[in-house]
Formats: sequence, C-alpha cells, structure tokens
Amino acid sequence: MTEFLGNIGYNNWVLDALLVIPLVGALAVLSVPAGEAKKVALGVTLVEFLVSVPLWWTFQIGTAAMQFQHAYPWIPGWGIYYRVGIDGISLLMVLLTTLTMPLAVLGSWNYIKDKLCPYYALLLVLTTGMLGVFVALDLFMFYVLWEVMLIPMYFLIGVWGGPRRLYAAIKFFIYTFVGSLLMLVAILAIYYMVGDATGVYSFAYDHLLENIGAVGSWGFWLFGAFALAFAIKVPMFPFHTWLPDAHVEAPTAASVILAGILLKMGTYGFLRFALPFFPSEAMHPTVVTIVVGLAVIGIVYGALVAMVQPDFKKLVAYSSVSHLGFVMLGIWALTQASVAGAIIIMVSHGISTGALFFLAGMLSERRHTREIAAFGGLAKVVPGLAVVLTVVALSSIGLPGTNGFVGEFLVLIGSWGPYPWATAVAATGVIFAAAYLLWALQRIIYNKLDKPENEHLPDLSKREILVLAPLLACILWIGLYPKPLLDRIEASTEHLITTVQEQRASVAPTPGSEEQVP
Amino acid sequence: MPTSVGWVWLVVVLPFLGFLANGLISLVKPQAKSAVSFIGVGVLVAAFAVAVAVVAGLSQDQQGAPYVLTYWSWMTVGGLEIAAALQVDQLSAVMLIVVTGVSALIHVFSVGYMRDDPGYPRYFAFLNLFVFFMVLLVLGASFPVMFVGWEGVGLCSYLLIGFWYLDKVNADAGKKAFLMNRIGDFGFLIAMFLIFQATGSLAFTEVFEAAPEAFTINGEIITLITWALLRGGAGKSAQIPLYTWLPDAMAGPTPVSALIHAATMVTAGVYLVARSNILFAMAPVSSVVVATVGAVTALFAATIALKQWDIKKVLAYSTVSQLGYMFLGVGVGAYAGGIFHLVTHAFFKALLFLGSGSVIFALHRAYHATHSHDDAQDMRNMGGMRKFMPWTFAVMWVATFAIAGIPGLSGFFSKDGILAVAFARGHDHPVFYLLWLMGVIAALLTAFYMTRLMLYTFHGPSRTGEGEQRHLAEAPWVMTGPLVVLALGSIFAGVLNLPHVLPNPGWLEHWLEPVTELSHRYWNEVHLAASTEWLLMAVATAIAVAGMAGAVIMLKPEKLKAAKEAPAETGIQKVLLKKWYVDEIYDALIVRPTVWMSRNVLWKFFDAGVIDGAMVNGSAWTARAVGFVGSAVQTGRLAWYLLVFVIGTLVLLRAVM
Amino acid sequence: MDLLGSALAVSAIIFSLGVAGVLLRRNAIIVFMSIELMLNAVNLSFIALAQQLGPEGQVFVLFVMAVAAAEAVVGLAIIIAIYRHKQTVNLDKINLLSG
Amino acid sequence: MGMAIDVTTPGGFVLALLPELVLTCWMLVLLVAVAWRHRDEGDQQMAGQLALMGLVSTLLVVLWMWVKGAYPETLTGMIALDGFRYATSAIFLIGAILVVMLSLGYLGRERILVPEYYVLVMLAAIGMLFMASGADLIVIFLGLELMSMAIYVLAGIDRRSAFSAEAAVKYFLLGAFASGFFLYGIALLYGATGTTNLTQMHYQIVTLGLETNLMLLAGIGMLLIGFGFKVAAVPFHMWVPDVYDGAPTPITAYMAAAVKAAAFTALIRVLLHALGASDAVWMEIILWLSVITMIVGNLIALAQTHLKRMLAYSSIGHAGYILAALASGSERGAAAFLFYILAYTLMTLGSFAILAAVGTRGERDVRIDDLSGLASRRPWMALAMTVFMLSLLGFPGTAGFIGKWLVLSAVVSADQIVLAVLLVIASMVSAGYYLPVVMAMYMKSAPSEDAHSGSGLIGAARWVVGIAAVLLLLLGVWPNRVLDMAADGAEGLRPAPTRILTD
Repeated sequence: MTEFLGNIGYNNWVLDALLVIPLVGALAVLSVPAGEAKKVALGVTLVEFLVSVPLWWTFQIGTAAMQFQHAYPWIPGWGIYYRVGIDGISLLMVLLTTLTMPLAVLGSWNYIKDKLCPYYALLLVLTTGMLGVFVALDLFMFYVLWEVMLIPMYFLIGVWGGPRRLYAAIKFFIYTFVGSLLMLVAILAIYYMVGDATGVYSFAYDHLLENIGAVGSWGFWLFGAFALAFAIKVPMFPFHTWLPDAHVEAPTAASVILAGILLKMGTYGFLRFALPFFPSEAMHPTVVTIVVGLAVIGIVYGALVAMVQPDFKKLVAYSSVSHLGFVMLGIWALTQASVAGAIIIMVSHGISTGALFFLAGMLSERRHTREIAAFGGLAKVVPGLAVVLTVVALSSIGLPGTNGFVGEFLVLIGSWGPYPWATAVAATGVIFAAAYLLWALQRIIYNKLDKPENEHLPDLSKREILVLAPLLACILWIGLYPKPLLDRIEASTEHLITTVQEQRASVAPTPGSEEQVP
Repeated sequence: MPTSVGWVWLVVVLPFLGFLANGLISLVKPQAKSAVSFIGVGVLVAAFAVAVAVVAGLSQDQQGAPYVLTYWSWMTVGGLEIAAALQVDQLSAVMLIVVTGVSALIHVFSVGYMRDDPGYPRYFAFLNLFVFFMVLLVLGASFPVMFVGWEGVGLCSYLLIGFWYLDKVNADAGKKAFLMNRIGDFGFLIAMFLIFQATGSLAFTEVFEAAPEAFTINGEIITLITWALLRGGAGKSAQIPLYTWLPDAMAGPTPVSALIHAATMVTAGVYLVARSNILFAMAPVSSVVVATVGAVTALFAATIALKQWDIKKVLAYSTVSQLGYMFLGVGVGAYAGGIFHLVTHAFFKALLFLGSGSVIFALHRAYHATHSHDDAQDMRNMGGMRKFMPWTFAVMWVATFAIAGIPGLSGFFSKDGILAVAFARGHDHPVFYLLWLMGVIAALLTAFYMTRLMLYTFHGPSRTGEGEQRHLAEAPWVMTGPLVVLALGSIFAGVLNLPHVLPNPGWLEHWLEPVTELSHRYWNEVHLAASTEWLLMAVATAIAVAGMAGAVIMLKPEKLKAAKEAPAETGIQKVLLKKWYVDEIYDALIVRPTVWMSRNVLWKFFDAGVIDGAMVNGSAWTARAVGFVGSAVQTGRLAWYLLVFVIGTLVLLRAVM
Repeated sequence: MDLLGSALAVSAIIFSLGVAGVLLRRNAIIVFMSIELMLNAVNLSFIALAQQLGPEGQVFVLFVMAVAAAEAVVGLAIIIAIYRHKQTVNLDKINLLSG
Repeated sequence: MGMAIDVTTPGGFVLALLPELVLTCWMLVLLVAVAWRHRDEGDQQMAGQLALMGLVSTLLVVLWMWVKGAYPETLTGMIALDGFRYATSAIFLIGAILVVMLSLGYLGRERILVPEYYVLVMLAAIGMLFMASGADLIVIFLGLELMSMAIYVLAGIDRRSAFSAEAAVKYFLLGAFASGFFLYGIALLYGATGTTNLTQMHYQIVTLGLETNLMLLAGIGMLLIGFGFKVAAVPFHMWVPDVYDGAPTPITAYMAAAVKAAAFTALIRVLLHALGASDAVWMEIILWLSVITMIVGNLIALAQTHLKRMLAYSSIGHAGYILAALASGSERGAAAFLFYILAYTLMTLGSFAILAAVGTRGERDVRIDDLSGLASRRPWMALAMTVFMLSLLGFPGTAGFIGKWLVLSAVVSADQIVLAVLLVIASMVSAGYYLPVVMAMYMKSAPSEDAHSGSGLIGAARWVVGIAAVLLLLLGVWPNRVLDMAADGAEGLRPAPTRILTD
C-alpha cells in the first residue's frame, strides 16, 4: 500500500488534490440537472474522503515538522505563495473535514428540496475553504481562505435556512468579519515589521514565526487582533451570540459543518498562530487570567443557558460554547495532556455535536419543528433514533468510554496543575452538561407520548443510519482507543509547548515566570 | 500468574456481548423473548462461572500481590499513562463474586418478573450492560478505568430507573439519579487530578505504592483528595447530602432496585473507600468525616424509613441507612468489616427487594386482572399476604432477621463487626463513642421499621380488595428459586467473618489482608477485650430484639386502613413521611433558583439582553441611528451645504496654518 | 505696506466678500456672480504676484478669464434649465434631492 | 529604456500630447457629425459608436506609449510622461468606454435624445487626460475645468427631469465655488514658490526651505479644499448624494469612477511630486480627511433604503479609503491608489449598470428591497451584482480585496496602524449595507410574479457587467500583472530631494 502510494507520488499531490477536487466538483455539480446534484456531490466528497484517508498512514508520527509541504508562487512580488503542509493537528482537522462532508451531503439528501445545484456546489466550495485554512502555511493564503469560507456559509444559512435566516446569516457574517479584518491588519503589520527587520518580505508561516521578535512592543496589539478573530470564531464567551442564531437557522448540514469544523478554526488559529507567534503575550498573567476566566465562564455559562433553551438546536449551540470553553482552557494550560485533550475535544466535539445536529435535523424533518416541547415519548415510536440520540448525548456529556470523556479528562487533568481553581470550576461543567442534555433527552424521547403528531413517525431510514453509523463508530473508537490520535498529535503539541515556553523565556522574561519554575 | 486469572477479561466481555445481542434483538425483533432470556441469563451464569474460576485461581496463589492485566494503552500523553487494564486482587475478587453471583440470581428472577413487559429485550440488554460496567468498576486497575465503570453503572441505573420512560415520574427519577451521581463524580474527578498531580500516576498499584512518600499524614493534599473521593462515594452510595436520588430510583423495575440500588452499584462508594484505604488512612480527619457521614446517614435514613408506606421506599431508605453503616465501617478503618457488611447486605437486601418485588408482582397481576388502579406498592393495600405467598413470606422474614441483627444470621455479624470497631476507636477519640451510639440507635430503628414492613405486608387481615384477593398467588419458581438461594446466603454469609471470640474468626479480614495491610500502619491496632466484645454482641442482640418486639407491640396491622381510606398524616409523622422535606428543600434552594437564574438572568437578561441586545445589536443599531442622523443632515438645501463647506474650509485652513 | 501686500490683502478681502455672497444670498444668479467675484479676486492675486515672479501668473489670468466665461455659459444654461422646471431660481426652493 | 521624447520640438510635443490630441480630434469629428445627424435614435447610436471608437483608439495610444516607456528628455516640462500618467489615463479611458457602452442602451430607454451627450463624455475624458498628464498647475486647472464643465452639463442632460436639473445646479454652483478655492490655492502656491510647474515647485521648496512657509501652507490648504470637493472628501461631500442621485445613472457612474479618479490623480501628483517636502503638513490633513470621510460615508450609507443613494454614500466611503492610501505619503500608496481605482471603476460601473437595468421605472426609486428575488429571475445579473457588492466590501477573492489590501499595506507600512484599524472598522460597517443587497437578491422572494420582468441588461451594458465581473474576480485571484503595472505606474512619482538637487 505505502509502496503504491509512493509510486503515484501521493505525498506530493495529496494536499493540492484535496483543495482542487471539491472546486472541480462544484463546477460539475452546477452543470448537472438538479436531480443528479446530490449524487455528484456525494461522489465528490467520497472521493475527497478516500483521497485523504491514506494521510493517516503516510503521515509520519513523531515529528513536529510540517509534512507534505510544498509551495507555488502566487503573488511572489509580495512574498505571497500558495504554501501548504500539515502537522498532526492539521491532519486531524483535515480528516475530520473530509469525513464530515460526505455525511453532510447525505444528511441533506431529503432535507434540501430546492435550488439543489447551488446548494451542493456551495458545500463543495466550503470544503475547499475549510481544508485550505487547515493546510495553509502562508498567512495571506490563510486569511483569504478564512474569509472566503464565509460566503458559502452565508448563503447556506441565508438561502436554505429557517425563518429568521436573514438575521442569522448577516449576524454570522458581520461578527466573523469584524474579527478577521483586525487580524488582516495584524498580519500586515507582522509582515512589514518582520520584513523591515530581516529584509525578506514574505507571508510564509515559518519565516514570520522565526523572526516574530521583530514586532517588539506591538506584540500585545497584534496578539489581541489575532485573538479577537479566533475568539469570535471559537466562539468564546462573550463573543458567542452569533452561534445560537446561526446554528438554529442553518440547514442541518450547515449546522453540522458549523459546529463540526468551522468552530475548530478558531481554536486551530490559536494553536497555529496566536500562541506560537505571541507566546509571551499569550502567557502574560493578565491575558491568562482573561482567557482562562472566559473559558471557564463559557463552560458554565454555556451549559446553564443551554439548559433552559426551548429549541433543541439552540441547546446544542450553547453546549458548543461550553465544550469549546474546555478547548480554550486546555490550550491555555499548555501542558501535554491539556493541549492534546483540547485537540481531542476539537475532533470529538465535531463528531458528537455533528451527530447531534444531524439528529436534530432528522427530528425536525419528521416534525417540522425543533421545539423540545413538541416531542415526548419518541423512544416508543422511533427506538432506533432514540438509541442513537442517547449514545450521542452521552458522548457529549462526556461519559467515560466515549470520545467526549477522553478529551475532557485530558484537558482537566492537564489543566489542574497550572490552574487548579479554574479547572475545578470547569469540572462542574460535567454536571451541567448532564443536566441540560438529559433533561432535553427526557423531554424528547421519554415522558408521555401525548402528542398525536408524534405517534406515527418513521424510524431511521437506511440513509440516515449510513450518516450516523460512522459518527457512532468514531465516538466509541476515540473513546476507547484514542492512542492513534494522540500519537499523531503528540510531537506537534510537544513542539508547540516547548516553542511557546522557550520563546516566552527568551522574548520577555517576566518576573512571574521565575517563580513558577518550581 | 494462575492461568484462570488470565480469563478475567471474559467476565467483562461476556455481559457486554449479552448487551449487544439483546440490544440488537430489542431493536430488530423485540418479541424473541426466549432468546433474550437465554442470552441474558446465560452470559451471567457463564460470567459467574469464570469469576469463580478466577477467584479460585487467585486463592491458590501464595504471592498475594495484585495481578494487573494490561490490554491496551488508553490515554498516553506526556507524563500521563493510562492503560486499559484490569486488576485482580483479593478485594476485587470478593466484589467480583458478589456482583456476578447476585446479578445472575437477579437475572433469573427477572425472567419471571418481567415476562409480560413489552420492553423485555431492552430490559435484559440494560441489565447485561450494567453488569459489564459493574465488573469493570470492580476490576479496573486504575482510577480512570474504574471511573468508566463508575459512570457506566450510573448510566445503566439511569436507563433502568427510567425504564418505563413514558411516565414522567420515572424519567425524572432516572435523570435525578444520574445528576446526583454526576455531582459525586465531580469529586471523583477532582480526586483523580489531585492524585495525579501528587503521584504522577493513576494506576492503583502505583498510586498506593507512592502514597506514603507523596503525602504527609493529615496533610492538606491528602485530606482534599479523600474529601473529593468521599464526595464521589457519597454520590454513588447515596450518602448525605446526595442520597435523595436513591428512594426515587425505586421507580425502576424491582429487580433493578435489588441489583443496582441495593446489592451492587450503590456499594461502589464503599468499595472506593476500601480500595483507597491507604489514602483514607493517611487522612484521619477524612476518615472521621466518612464515619460521621455514614453514621448520620444511617440514623437519618432510618427515621424516614419508619413512616414510609411504599414498601420499596422503606427498603430504599433502609438501603441508604445500611450503606451508612458501611461508610461508618470503612470510616473507622474496618475496611474488611465494611466490605463484609457490603457482602451480607447484598444478600439480604437483594432478598428483601426481590421478595417485595414478588409481592408487588402478585398484587400487580391481581390489580391488572380487575382493572384496578390502586397502588401495588403501598403497604396499606397489602396485609395478610402470608396466606397467598408462603415462600415469599418465609424468606422475607429470614432477611428481616438478618438485617435486624438477630444473632447467628449474617447481618448480625457484619453490623456487629462495624459497631465493635467503632466502639473500640472510642479509645482514640470519644467522638467514636457517639458514632457508635448513633449506629446502635439506627440498628434499633432498623429492627423496628423492618418488622413494621413485615407486619403490614404479611400479617393481619388482607386490605387488598375482595375482587383482587382471588387473583393473588405465589410467584413462579424462577422467582422464588433465587429468593431461596439468597435466603441461604443471608443466613450463612456470616461465617465469612466471624468475631474474634468465636471459632474460625475473621476469614474475610484475613483474605483482604493484602489489600488493607497498606493502611495498617496508619491505624492503631484495634483492641477489644473478649468480654467487651461479648457485651457488645449482647447489646446488639438486645437492640434487635427490642426493636422487633417494639414494633410487634406498638403496631396494629388489623387497625390499618387501605390507602384510599387512610387519614392524612400530621405532625412529625407527616414530616417523616415527606422525608424531612429534603427533596423540597433541594428543589427550592438549588434546582429552581438555578433554572430560574439560567433562564431569566443568564439567558434572557444577559445573553439576549446585554450581550446580544445591548452590545451586538446595540452597536448595529447605534451605527444605523448615527447614519439616519447623518442622512437627515443632508437636507437638500444648497445654503446649508455651502455652510458646511465653508466651515470645513475654516477648520482645514486652521489645521494647516 | 508694499504694493504686493496691499494687492494680496485686497484680493483676499474680495475673495471673502465673494464667499460671503455665496453664503448669504439665495438667488442662483447672484450666487453665481459671487463666485465670479471670487475668481476675479484670485486673478488680482495672480496679477500682483506676476509682477514679481514672472509671466506665468499673467498667463494664468488669461486662462482663468476664459474658463470663467465658459463657466458663465454653462452655468446660466443650467440655471435656465432649472428655472423651466421650478419657475424660480431661489436656491432654498430647489431641494427635491435630499436625505 | 523607453522612448525619449523631447517636448521642446514640435514633433516631440505632439507625441507627448498624443492621447489628448487623438481624443480631441475624435471629439471634433463627433461634434461635427452630430451637428448634422441628431434627429433619431439611430443617429444617437452612431454617435455612441463613434465615441467608443475614439475612446478605444485613445486607449490604444496610451497603452502604446506606456509599453514604449515614453519619458521626457527634460525634467521640467508642462506635460508629464511617466507611468502614472499612462496608468491613470488608461483607467479613465476604460471608465469612459464602459460609460459609453452603458449609455448606448440607456439613453434610448430613457428617451434622452441628445447625441451631444457623447461629445460631452469625450470632453470630460479629455479633461481627465489633461489632469493625468499635467505637470503644471495650469494644465491641471484647465483639465479640471474642462472635465467639470462637461460633467455639469451631463448631470443635467435629462432636460425633462427636474431631478437632473437640480443635480446640475447643485453640482455647478458648488463646483464653481470649490474651483474658486482651488484657484486661490494655485495662486498662493505660485506666490510662495514663484512657479506653477510641479517639478520646479518641489525644487523651490527644497532649495529655499519653504516647507513651512505660511503662504505655501495656505496654498496647500486651499488646494486640498478644491480637490477635497472633487474627490468627495467629508466635509466637502455634501453635493455627492444629491448629484449622484439626480444625474442619469451612467453619468453618476462616470462621476463616481472616472471623475473622482481624475481628481485623485491630480491630487496625488501635486502632493507627491510638488509638495513632497511638506508632507508632514498634508499627510496629517489627509489622514483626518480620510478618517472622517470613511466614517461618515459608511455610516450614512447604512441608513439608506434606496440603492442609488446607498451607492452614492458608499462612494464617499471609498474616497476615504483612497485618501488613507494617500495619507501614507508614499509611492506604495500611489500604487495602491492605482490598483484600487481600477477595481473601483469596474465595480462601480458594474453596480450602476445593474442599477440601471433594474430601474426601468426610474433608478432613483429602486429600493434595496426591490431587488428581492432577483437571483431566481435573473441569476447572472444577481451573480454579477454579488461580485460587485463583495468587491466593494473588499472581500477576498475579488479585486476589491486586493485593492483594500494594498491600501492597508501602504497604511501599515507607513506605521499608521490606527488609521488601518479605523479603515477596517469602516469596512465592517460597510458590510451592513452591501450584504443586504446580496441578501435581498438571494434570500428574499420576489414580491410579485412579474417582478423583474422588465429589468434586464440592454445590449452593450451586458458586456459592461460581464467584463467588470470577470475582471474583478480575475484580479482578485491573480492580480500579479496588474500589481506590477501599478507599482510601475507609481514609481518615481515622488522625487527624491537629492535627485532634484543634483539635476
């Protein structure tokens, strides 16, 4: 197998192929009759997935270096290149994306009824955008893709969304736009500061990272700009209010992608850019207090607000705020376990919350409402759906043996050392998570079957099982045997942590850091 | 390592396979009941057999060291290494036998009890799953693996309490159980973090080995750890203040109550303390807290049990109370004693629950036949059941004697063992005398309320309706059979750990020595003169007899009225019947305020109002408003435009020059 | 004060008068005449300056005069056009477009 | 090396002014032609096509000169021969060409039967060319006036419309008023430096140390006021919404794109070339103008319900962005301006073309909500409009983004980070009014069955929209060539003091 892949030069073209296939696919989708669109889209996303799968094995474990790396000139006069490459963290994100997309297409199969061609084309364009963000090693390219992704999502929400889709779509757009524009200024500032210092004007990630010392006292502002852009995307409390609206109004597949992948871009941005670029700023006591504080507030706040949501999708949306709080806590704790845990949560939140949104979609497809109060006693009518919903909810709650637990546990145990109090508060999140999801579960699948509309709903169809089965498999796999994932990210996380700590020591030795050594 | 010990993974896997098979059947072909019974019971019997073989293998072994069987690396990051590993040692062996044995019996019983239920396959699937997690809990070789089982049993408890999910009360009860457990699990988590930080590991063997160096006796860290562990244990084992879920958990099918909420799962907290005995031994203050929590719970729950009318509620509070005893035991350093009571309690409490289940089953069938909607669990609707159910009647009395502490039966020895140690600790600190006294009073109450239960249920005239009486009958043999086995256990389990004054004493204590010896050096040796020991036994006997006699004298089953005609309770009786209003207090102080605050303050005010309304939409609105003002300034009149122009000119020229 | 200084001052004053006229009057024709006044004020400056700095200023004045003439043609035509629609050249009444 | 032109010889002079001369000849031809043939629609079409030919051939001349790299043998002529002139001239001509194409169908539809219209368009273009090539304030002034007067008339060309007439009056009076200031500024500069030639002016300022001379400063101020009016900088912008609103749509587009570009061109040349030594003074002013222009334009645009007025205010906002590029005071800023103004010309013309196509019952009355459901009725039109809106918003993937990127680059590289931040904040605000257009087209359903049935791009307007949209996307993804051209065009614009001194 590896030999075969070597022969066809897999490693050289795989990332390019991943970026190109969906675009070509999108054109293909636009050119076929509406009835065929979903089949073509499914085919394209499956091909995409199959192309990406060997990455899992050809990826070299144990090195933090960027792999599959190569570059083509784009606007060379400005030091802008098409530069791609992945490390362990991006690898997982890429695979999560390629796995989610075929499911997203399948999940839209009957849900989307009009304007099929553009819908699937947009999904495919979105795929390229998301993958591009995860593989880009050029800040210009990163920024462009980061923004470009907004458009397909904006249309997906705005055209195929629910009743308040207009408001949700523009809110989503402007919110994200606000953060990212400031990041644009920051990227430019770094570009010039580094360029002025070194004489080499380039947007290359490595180049900027190596010479980031040139930004000097501007570090805080630049970090702030990056952090704001990412924090909005994450979304961190209190920048989260776009999320419930977007999630609720978006069509199922868009919700899945939003929760599963788009949110991860924020945390990915922190891991890839904000932290390595500005270690001393990021780890400045004040910043730490703010970030960890907001993360912890987000965990508890998200959970509490989720608890009282009447709308199931909104509930899941707020639960994302809570889960992503764990990720932020883990990243900022900056220990091996916590960062690895954060990345595991990024993956497993994608899977579990993705599945929850699929289920929410399936429920609303059947009942044309997402109000929790409209359901009740469904376990009797649709036992299969109820089982899956239970399993997924449990994984979201973080029941040991499921993916949710592994990530949360690692984050908490890793964060305990640096921030015991914050971790203790964060750990209460596990209680609240159980509260909101079990309550919702009870009101949906348990309790009296007292609404006549609910009495004759069809159980999961084969297609729906096909959507959910891979997610369930991942839930258990990551829950029971996360080692392969951990192996793949270990070197990257270790590298990240040492870089941050070294640079933090070398760039600006704060008086506080000496005290923390013992 | 003995060969048979290596088979231990089968004990874990078999129930899980049973779960998968039954789960599949429940989704695909729910009417295949015989296959379900065969699989459900079969895997348990097989698991029990393997467990026996494992323990037999272990008992032949002379090394005494625990066997840790590692299967795969679960979470390995940086310094953290958690393996998916099982640990077979003396403590887990005892638990393994009890869990698989009692489970097997209850599975058999369930075949009869649940036979008419449409959710039959689902029931067995959940029950199998429960056994899987329970076995994992007792066999886990590290805190996290144990935690998997720990949360897993909570899950199964949730699923089974809410088994008849169409009724909101049941679903509520399941959710409550899970949440209360989670509150406890929070403590478990914190304990794990602290332990990992202090010792760098979470595997039992490594942690306990490192403990003497890693912690200072009565130090801050160890006290925190044990407090956190206690919180975890209190959640799972229904101790104050997290006990309220257990009585509600009676909403599940009765065999579930017997298995999960009496014999096995709820004892996990005791197991946890016993497992971590060295940690608790190094934190004497925490041990006293454990003992106090246990004693207070024992007494408090017993008072509530006095006035309950629901037969299962009586047993539920009784369970809470008995669990308090176990905590008292492990809290005073009688780890073997605590485990011993756990074992005997598993027998007689399972028996009591199953017996009551048998009664309920009979009553339920009768009501079903006459289409009556009376409460099949209310003792006021029972009475005189001995006529109809002689076997049940007999074995229930056996269990009652056992729990009340009639000498010779298992409960007498196990309870006495704990109280004796508590009394002996009085030498070290007088507070233990107080705890002992509370235990004794609780024993008195236990004898009283159990006798009350028996009197109202089986004695006196039947208060069941005339029409129904014709339908009352003894349960089938699949149900009475397990009862008889459990009755034998309730009688004879006492020999496992006889007091020192009797021949062949302390077998269990000796057996558990390899596990508990870690903590020996932190506890003073217990010294009780033989005479004192005899005296204590005499006191215990007197208490038991007094309690039972008191009940017989004071209670008049013949005067009791059926539930429908019964007058409302008043005064302290009502307070007891309402369980000291603890549920209501929790509801008013914690649950409602939290939900109210979340909905009105956090969500509607802060999230929708402040963040989204004032900040996000507010800034958009402000920008637009400014725009409208600007737009209004654009009046269309040239004079005004010229004026603006000239003002701009002046400002600009001023700026330039 | 030398001649140049006084010429420039007079020019500035005339220019200001022109601006004031534009600001204060409402009749389009008069406003336009005020603008012409401003242009001529500038011309005065040019002439004065050209006396010292060379012929460029004088050339400029000729161009400005030409431009002003053209402007008068265009401007009056436009004012006539609006008069046809509104029957007035009062600028305060010409405010269809606003907001 | 390019082609050296000696402007002192008649041949060299003609060569140096070749584009202007060519266009003037065409204009005269056209003038004669329409004097005879001005009766019906056919005549008007013929006039339009003639104008098109004239503009295209002039464009070719400009490109030829650029490719040849024509440069002057002496440094102090009245006519500039540099990349900046060619680049900007090309952009004006592209703008004018697109306007003419847009007008071909539009005039017929609106029944504006005035073949002189095209003559005036060409006259304005000639004015612009002079503004681009003027290396002397006299030339710039004449170019400015020529352009302005043509536009005054064009604004009021629809004689049946009171709005058109009002727009003309307002524009004319304010324009003439501003010209007064402009002229006064020139007089003061002349007084301070003794010359109206830009190169010499720089020389004088540097050698005589006039950087902070009071008269010079007053002159700069007056000049900035005059230019500020033309480029629609706040607070000299009040005419913009009304005039843009009232003028016929192609003329609005012309004003928003080419006219503004021409004013900026002259402004940049004057500031960088002649007044570079006093940059400390004007950079500050331009910075503040930029800030308030961006903020005011964008905020008021947010409150607009009508598409045409919204675009008018948005053009004020864009003027602010370009001013920001100027505030960097560098050739980088000038290069950013060149790219930006090209992109801006394309997107403005494109969006006004769409507006004209939608507004069959009067463009003035087209509300943003009236675009509802356009995507399902006129998918290509909606798609093009989306491209224009996103480009105006400065969204990656479109030329608007590259333009904004360049502006930001210039600003950031001049260490004016605060200005950069304000600029992006203004951009965020602009999302609040560009997006609703997209939203209406795609996410709202058409109000009635026959909505948009009358709308459609007529004839050449289709090409305008198509070319603009494709070019915007192309430049957004692959701007390399044009970036090089912009950098080339801005090169040497700001003379190094030493070079002049050693001359």
